Amino acid sequence: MATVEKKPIPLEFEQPLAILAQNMEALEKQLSDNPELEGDLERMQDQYNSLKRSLYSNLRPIDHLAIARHPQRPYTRDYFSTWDPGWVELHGDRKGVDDGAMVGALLEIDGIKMVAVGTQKGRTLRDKQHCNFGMPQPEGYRKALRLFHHANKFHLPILCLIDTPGAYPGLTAEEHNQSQAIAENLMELAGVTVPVVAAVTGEGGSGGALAIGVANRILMLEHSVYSVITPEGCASILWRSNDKVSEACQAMKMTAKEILQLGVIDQVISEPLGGAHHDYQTAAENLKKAIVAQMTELLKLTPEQVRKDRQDKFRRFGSFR
Amino acid sequence: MATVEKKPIPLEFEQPLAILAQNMEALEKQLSDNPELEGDLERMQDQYNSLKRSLYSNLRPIDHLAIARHPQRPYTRDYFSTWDPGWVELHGDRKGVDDGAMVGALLEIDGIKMVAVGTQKGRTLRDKQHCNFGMPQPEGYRKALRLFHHANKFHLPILCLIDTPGAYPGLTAEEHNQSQAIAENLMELAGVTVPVVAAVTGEGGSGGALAIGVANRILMLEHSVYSVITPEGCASILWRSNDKVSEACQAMKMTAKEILQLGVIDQVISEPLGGAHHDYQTAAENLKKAIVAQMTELLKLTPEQVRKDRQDKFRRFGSFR
Amino acid sequence: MEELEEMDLKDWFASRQKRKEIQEVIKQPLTTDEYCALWKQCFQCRELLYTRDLRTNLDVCPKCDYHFRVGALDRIEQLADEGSFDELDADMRSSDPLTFFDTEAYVKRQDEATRKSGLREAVLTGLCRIDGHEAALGCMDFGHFGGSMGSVVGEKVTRLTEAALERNSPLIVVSSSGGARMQEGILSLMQMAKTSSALKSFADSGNLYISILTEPTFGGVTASFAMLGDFIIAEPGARIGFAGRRVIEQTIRQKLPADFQTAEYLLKHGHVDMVVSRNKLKETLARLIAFHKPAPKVAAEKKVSGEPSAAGRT
Amino acid sequence: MEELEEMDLKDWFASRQKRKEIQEVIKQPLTTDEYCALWKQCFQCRELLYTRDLRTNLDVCPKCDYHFRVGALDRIEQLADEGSFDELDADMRSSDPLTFFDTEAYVKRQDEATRKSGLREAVLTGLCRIDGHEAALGCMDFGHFGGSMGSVVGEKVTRLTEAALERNSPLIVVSSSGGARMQEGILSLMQMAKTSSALKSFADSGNLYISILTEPTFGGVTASFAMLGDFIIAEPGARIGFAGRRVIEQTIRQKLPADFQTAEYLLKHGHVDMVVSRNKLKETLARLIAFHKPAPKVAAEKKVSGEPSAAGRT
Ligand SMILES: [Zn+2]
Ligand SMILES: [Zn+2]
Repeated sequence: MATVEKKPIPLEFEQPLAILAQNMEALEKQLSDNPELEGDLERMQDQYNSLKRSLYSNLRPIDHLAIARHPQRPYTRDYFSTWDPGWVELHGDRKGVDDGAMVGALLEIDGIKMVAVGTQKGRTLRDKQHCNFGMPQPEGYRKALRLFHHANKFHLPILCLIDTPGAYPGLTAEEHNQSQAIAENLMELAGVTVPVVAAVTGEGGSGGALAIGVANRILMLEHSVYSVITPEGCASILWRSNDKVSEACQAMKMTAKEILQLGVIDQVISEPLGGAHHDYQTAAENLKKAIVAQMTELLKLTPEQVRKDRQDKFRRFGSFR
Repeated sequence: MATVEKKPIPLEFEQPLAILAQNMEALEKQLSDNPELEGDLERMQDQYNSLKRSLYSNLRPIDHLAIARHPQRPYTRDYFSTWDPGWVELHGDRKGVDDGAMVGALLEIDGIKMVAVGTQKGRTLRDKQHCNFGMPQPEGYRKALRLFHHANKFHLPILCLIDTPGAYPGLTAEEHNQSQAIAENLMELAGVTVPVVAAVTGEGGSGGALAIGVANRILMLEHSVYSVITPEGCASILWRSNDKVSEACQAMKMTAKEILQLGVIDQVISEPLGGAHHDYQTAAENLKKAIVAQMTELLKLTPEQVRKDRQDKFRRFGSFR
Repeated sequence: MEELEEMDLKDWFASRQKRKEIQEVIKQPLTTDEYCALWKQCFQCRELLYTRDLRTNLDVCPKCDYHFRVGALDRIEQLADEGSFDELDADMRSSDPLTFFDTEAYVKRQDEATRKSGLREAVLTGLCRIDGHEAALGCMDFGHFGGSMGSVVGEKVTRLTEAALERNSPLIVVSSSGGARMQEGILSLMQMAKTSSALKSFADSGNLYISILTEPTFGGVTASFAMLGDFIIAEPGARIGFAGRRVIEQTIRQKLPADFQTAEYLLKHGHVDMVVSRNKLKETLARLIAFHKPAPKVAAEKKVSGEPSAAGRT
Repeated sequence: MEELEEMDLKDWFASRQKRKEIQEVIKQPLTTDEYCALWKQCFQCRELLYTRDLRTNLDVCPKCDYHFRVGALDRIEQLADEGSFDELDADMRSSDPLTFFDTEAYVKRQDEATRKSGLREAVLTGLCRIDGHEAALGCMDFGHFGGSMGSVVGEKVTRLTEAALERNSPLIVVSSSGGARMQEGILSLMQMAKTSSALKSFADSGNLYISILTEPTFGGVTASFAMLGDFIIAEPGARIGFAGRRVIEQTIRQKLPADFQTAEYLLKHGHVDMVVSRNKLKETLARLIAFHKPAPKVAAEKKVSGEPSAAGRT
């Protein structure tokens, strides 16, 4: 794995757990001098475990959002290099820009060769700036489109990893026609005749996520979120308040489980307890298994069938009377 | 016609003619007072006519170049609006730029509907700047490419008018991959299944001209030129001198007649005596007739035939042993 | 306007025509409300305009060419040949898949929107003729729920696309939208993909799609079907973009150019084929449709040569 | 080197091998010329390098990674499996379609170029194996007439493309060129279209084309086949562009960035897929070819389901 795994930074809702852990650590240090404390420690450990279980089994939507945005959450490059340490990176839109927020790759996973793209948030500050905090410019979507066409030409299936707050809302992004870049991807990805599997690994933010999300099968990691607008945006427009983010999260039904219930995605991939950042290997392994299983099924279809399967899937979305 | 036709500005090699014309004008003014000068005037007129004939029938390559570059030479917009006063202009590459050096259009000429593109030099200073003196940026070629694809989709034939010193050699042009823009046009234009007719109306400058010149039939106006490099560039590289432009013109064989002899183009279109700028209407009419005749023939071919015809044509170019 | 929901579109046009006639007959001193209904001030040049003149001029200020927003019904009247519009899916209405509630329930907001706009949803779709040419026409209405795209807008545009494909008709969509409808959550987002996917099949069929962008068109609508036209036409002065101006200013922390995201700015930056004044719009559409119409069979049969279909159309 | 013209490529490699062996046997005091042949100074870091070590390191400075220019013959040796290169069109030579004369006749310049480079033209093409994979390989040589593209370069690249298409082989072209060959006038220009047209048919066939850009690649070569690869790979430090640096500086009247038009600059601006060090080039090519190879028939037959060909390859 490219990134060193550090001790997970606790989130706000995990504070009680963190305090308990600190206390236990302090107690442990005194243990050699005061063996009689062993019973206390055991009780604390039980308390810790039960708190952990109850905490993680009663997560609010905004807690999922916090985990999805955790700064230590595994990113696209982490998954690629875990799955295929010799993965080949493909750069550029051929027209002036190599957008760091969109990573292109040739991957071989369990013997399946594929073209992969994914949004990348960046870990260090410099890295984050290079990746524009995971918000692609139009050129990033056009790089992805170039690779979709490459995949289609060479009959290679496509994998898309989604973890983005959304498409970048900037001056040049608008000038270079962000709308057109997204719209063209939606249209072209609908039309490819190779299997497409997408997975939301963190934030699935609006049209900027969907632009690499028109897939035959859509997976979401357990704590990832997917929404039509950021909860902050939703709160500020509908509640006219920045304090109502939790309400917005709740109202929009943006968690993996809820979106599965709405029939938009196909599978929720479980994460290690507390979130993928607690154990990259397990998270990557779980996701890989699901991707390989879905791809294997889709590879049995003819090119015409695989396109029809995808178009039919999206044709059904909607609720009206 | 959009542009007002002014009295033609004489070129350097036309100076003897201009002086003679001035003298005749002066003489004419004296004629009412001195009727005996009538004979002189007639002789001068004869002299003028014979000089004119000999001048225009013995043009050096550099003289053709001068006519091709004449500031009053009709440009793409002049032809479009003469042929189809209600022509519809199509703008933009859809990705951030509308390049003024490349004009896109829907035209209907003699009942034939077509998609047309053409380089545009600009008449006034402001206009020239907007058109970048007829030198397209990569985005200009991409606008043309978008329209080629449009034409192909809707089975409309393509007309390309060429009058450019070349693709723009600038910083952002390179950054935005001028090479790729030209190369992609060469490749895609080779592959369209609709008829393509190209006409060099002024300067056919290098790859920047060829990028809209991969046509089933290539026409050249009588005084237009077409070359692999500007004669100035050729002189400075091969002769290491800026004085050898005439020699370079001569050596490169860049006039319409010579290029016809080399088998690269299909037809030379005659211009009014002295050049197209002496009589827009006649120049436009001559060119139109040739375009319509060529299109009419090409429209009899099937899509496969028309593509093969074009690819076979270019496949033959070259001289080796 | 409650009864409007039970009325069909043709009745509505008819009754409006009747109302117009009545207005012209009765001449009595005006109340303030009536005065306000008769006169309108231009948002741009502040000129006081006689409402009826403004209507005759297709809601374009005759003094400064300011293009007022136009509702879906008026737009259809402006573009479709008289009496030719045959509405599709007139009864389709939003449901409430998320049982969404912010400071008010989504279902209540839907009713409010309908009361305000007189429409059931933010788009009207149907088959019509434009200067005699058959066409499938969709018109969005910003006055209904900010023209936002939920399941119904997505479904109606998709069905319209499918109807056009089935008939080999050109497809014309006039957009005006604030973006996706948040109250339908992820299902709203998916409408972007649904409409674009339908347009992919339509594009493959070789039929013509013209997208018309009007004041204002933003977000999920711009980033899907509105930007996918074979031709993209914008109305003068219309503001069009992906992200809103304020969001961008907050993000980049700098002032944006005054003409940012206007139709003219988009033209300069190559996003649209042309900016066309409203009073030239219908004739432009007719021209483009005619231009892209396959040659009639008779012309093909007249060909001397027995070779298969020509590569071009004359 | 006159006799070289009569030698075929395999003889040349064989005789070079012999020469190498002789050099290793004879140990005598060195003359100055011999000394210069044995040592070379790095253009970038100024390090004095032992020529044989430099060759072993594929003409890359072991100290600063500077990539020296590589001729076509050496390039083939570096990329093709030993003894696998089967040259095409070895005898093809330029004619003089314009009877071109500047300060000297074109035919004379051609002879000079051949004397200098030991090659007949600026590109060598042939069929070979790369790590066991069949491939069509073309290598340009800047040392011959500045790697300029005239009729022969265009024709050989076109025939190579056709040969690759016929065999369903991947196509690999290593470019190094100053641009079009002025001395063949408009016919040189047309080679851009000829090669690109052949590549269109090749692309339609679904076969793989990898373009490798090396120091320097400019003008008509960059603006045609060199920029049309399914993958485009540049060597570190290579300068690549359409217009030359000086022409641009004269046009825009401003200084250009120091790294302008370098491989790394192109990568940053999205022109190339990757920048690959010369000593990783062969394995990268082999990897890409293997990745894009259709699954062998046996694998397809092993499939349980009787459905037609899968949409993807495993
Ligand atoms: Zn006004
Ligand atoms: Zn060095």
